[in-house]
Amino acid sequence: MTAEQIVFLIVALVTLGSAFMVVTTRNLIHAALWLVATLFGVAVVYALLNAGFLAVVQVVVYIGAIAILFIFAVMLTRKDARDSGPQTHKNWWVGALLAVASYLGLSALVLGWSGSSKAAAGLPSGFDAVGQLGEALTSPNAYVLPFEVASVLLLAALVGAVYVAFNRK
Amino acid sequence: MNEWLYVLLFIVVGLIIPVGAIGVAWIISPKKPNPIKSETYECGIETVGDSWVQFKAQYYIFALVFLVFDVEAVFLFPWAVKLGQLGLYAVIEGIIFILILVAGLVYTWRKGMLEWA
Amino acid sequence: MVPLSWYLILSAGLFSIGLFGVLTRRNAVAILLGVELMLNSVNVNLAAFWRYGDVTQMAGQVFAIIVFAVAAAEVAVGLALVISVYRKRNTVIADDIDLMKW
Amino acid sequence: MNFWNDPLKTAADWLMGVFTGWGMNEVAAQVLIAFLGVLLLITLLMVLDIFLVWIERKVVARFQDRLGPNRVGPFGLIQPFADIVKLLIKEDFTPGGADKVVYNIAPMLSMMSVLILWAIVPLAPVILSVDLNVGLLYLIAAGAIGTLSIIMAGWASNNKFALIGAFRQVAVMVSFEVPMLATLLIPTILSGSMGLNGIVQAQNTWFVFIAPLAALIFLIAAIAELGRAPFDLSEGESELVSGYNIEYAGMKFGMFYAGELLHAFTFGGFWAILFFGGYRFFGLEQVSPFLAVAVMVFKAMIGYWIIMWIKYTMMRIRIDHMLAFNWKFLTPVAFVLLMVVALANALLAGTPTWLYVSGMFLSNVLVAWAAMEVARTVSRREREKVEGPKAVAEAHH
Repeated sequence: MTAEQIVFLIVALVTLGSAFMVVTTRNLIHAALWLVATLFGVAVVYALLNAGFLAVVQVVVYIGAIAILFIFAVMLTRKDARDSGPQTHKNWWVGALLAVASYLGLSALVLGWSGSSKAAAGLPSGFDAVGQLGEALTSPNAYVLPFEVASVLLLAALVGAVYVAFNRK
Repeated sequence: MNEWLYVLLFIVVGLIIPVGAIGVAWIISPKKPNPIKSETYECGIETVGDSWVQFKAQYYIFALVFLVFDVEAVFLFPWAVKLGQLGLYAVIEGIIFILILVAGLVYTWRKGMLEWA
Repeated sequence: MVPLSWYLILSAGLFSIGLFGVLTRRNAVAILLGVELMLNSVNVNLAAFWRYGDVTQMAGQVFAIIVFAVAAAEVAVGLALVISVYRKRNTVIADDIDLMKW
Repeated sequence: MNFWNDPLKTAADWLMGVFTGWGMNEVAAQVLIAFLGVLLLITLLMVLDIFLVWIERKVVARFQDRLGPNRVGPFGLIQPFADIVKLLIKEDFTPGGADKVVYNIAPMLSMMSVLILWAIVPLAPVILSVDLNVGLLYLIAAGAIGTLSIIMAGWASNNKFALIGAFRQVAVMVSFEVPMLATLLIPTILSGSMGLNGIVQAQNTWFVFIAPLAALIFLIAAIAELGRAPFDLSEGESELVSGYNIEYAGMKFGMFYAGELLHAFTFGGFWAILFFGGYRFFGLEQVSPFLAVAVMVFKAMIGYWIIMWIKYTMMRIRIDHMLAFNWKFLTPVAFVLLMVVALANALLAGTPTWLYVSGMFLSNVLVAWAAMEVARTVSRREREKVEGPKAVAEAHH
């Protein structure tokens, strides 16, 4: 068990633990705060994968914007102070069964796959992920179309959300 | 991996300092709780109603527009890093990207959603 | 040395926890939290395949960033829908919002 | 390669020798050295933070034409220590119905979000903690953790004023982060790197001469992000008591207060790094790293002084004016400036530096002038709608 494996196991346990808390806590604000802990765990996983840009973007976009949006939304849709009533519907165990089944199926698939025990190749020296990403996102023969379509998607989401949520007729 | 190890050390030490300070304060400070003292502070008058007060919709709109421009900035950072080496076509792509999203801001402005009313 | 399978099992675990959240929670906002977990597990997969594949091929990271944009758009519109439903029906419990027209 | 021109390396090697002498293996010794280095930097920061409390109160006094603390010790230097002892021994209680865990985590997170900012600050060519190539986004990520700690503080203290104060503060911080993101892109374009050390190395001519309007917009957005001066609605005693930190007393309030001061000093430092050349001062930094650290701290102190100067002269702006100013003026101008700088940078790429610098400077002045022109005509049209054209025309002459 090398140091790296121990670090990975700790991070994985923390992430999965807080993810489990997200779906099981009664109080929604606590669920949102547990989501922040999960997102931070996933950011550490990206750091372990040497994807530094993804780790920072994860913290900036998810914790900085999406978690705040969730907390605002929970505040806006709060009729009574305490969360009354059961948080899960009656036949929650069907959901639990399906989730466990999907987990077992996926991990069986992964373990069965031949390439899954591959070792992580070392990073070539002077490898600048952000620069490579910049080239990939803008060079015409790579990903310039998804780059522009992403802005159209964001525009559609903004216009749609504003229209749906707060249409002052 | 080792640069992120330093960041992790910064986070650990950054937590040790406040935890230590608050811990020392918790040990030293006197503890004489009584119900009056733990009343929430309403400038002295009795608290009225529950503290989960109903909220204005404006908060959601600002967080929403911030989210869209946040993700846009994330897309623009790799573009900005490589702008020196790439030619004029990359600048045009970036400007189209920004203009599409500024159109979103103009729409929200025209719909009157940015007022704090 | 961490083999690739560990990352894939971690993301499978995250995905199934998100699935459990989506299937069992009654509150619409909690369902969106579950969807958020599932999107995160997809991102972990993409980053793992980028790292364990040819690192100069940036497809993995570009897809991960596009998934960020999609997740942001999905949360924005999803929560807007939940808030507008709350304004009209004064409830966010998913069971009460099962009619297309009321 | 002696101590004087590369202190960190020699100290690390000396410590490595000592630790391996004691029989520790290589990796553990390296981690321990890194931990000691970080601990040293952060204790220095906390000492500086205590000193900042004194500076802030003295400078405030001078602005308001009074003396400031001078009773406790020479020039009142012992005053901050007296404050700390008071904070330590003051009884600290959690309000009834408060969410204990979240209530206690909030001050720790808010202090941590300021301390981790110093991971990427390049103090000298050789003295820098972490040279992240994603430095600028790391800066925004630390800001995000600060915003989260404010929401947790406001929500957990179960107090109407704290909740509304926290959410207003977050609405302002979140809104002003958009122009800050746009102006952070400009040094990235000019220097071709997101790492702060790369930006400082690329600043042969300081970026403030190439993009002055970006420096101004970054300062305004940074002050709003700090929640100070004209944008400090959470301290509006008349309306919101003191915002999210009402229910905090003793050392927890001390954490919020000290965190805010250190945050202001850190953003003074970032303003110096991004636009005023960081530790560069006409080649002074090549002489010795200690001089470079002195230059860097001096520039950060000037930035902090300017932030204090704005704080104690400007009066507080109402929240709807603040948000309208941001979304209807600052954000459009920041994005137009971003496009103009990107375009001008591409067009002027090959030209000699004096033409490049004057061309970029001119483009910034042009954008600033156009923005003021548009603002003037729009406000004139608003006034005409209200007072009628005749009155406005007379007032004009």
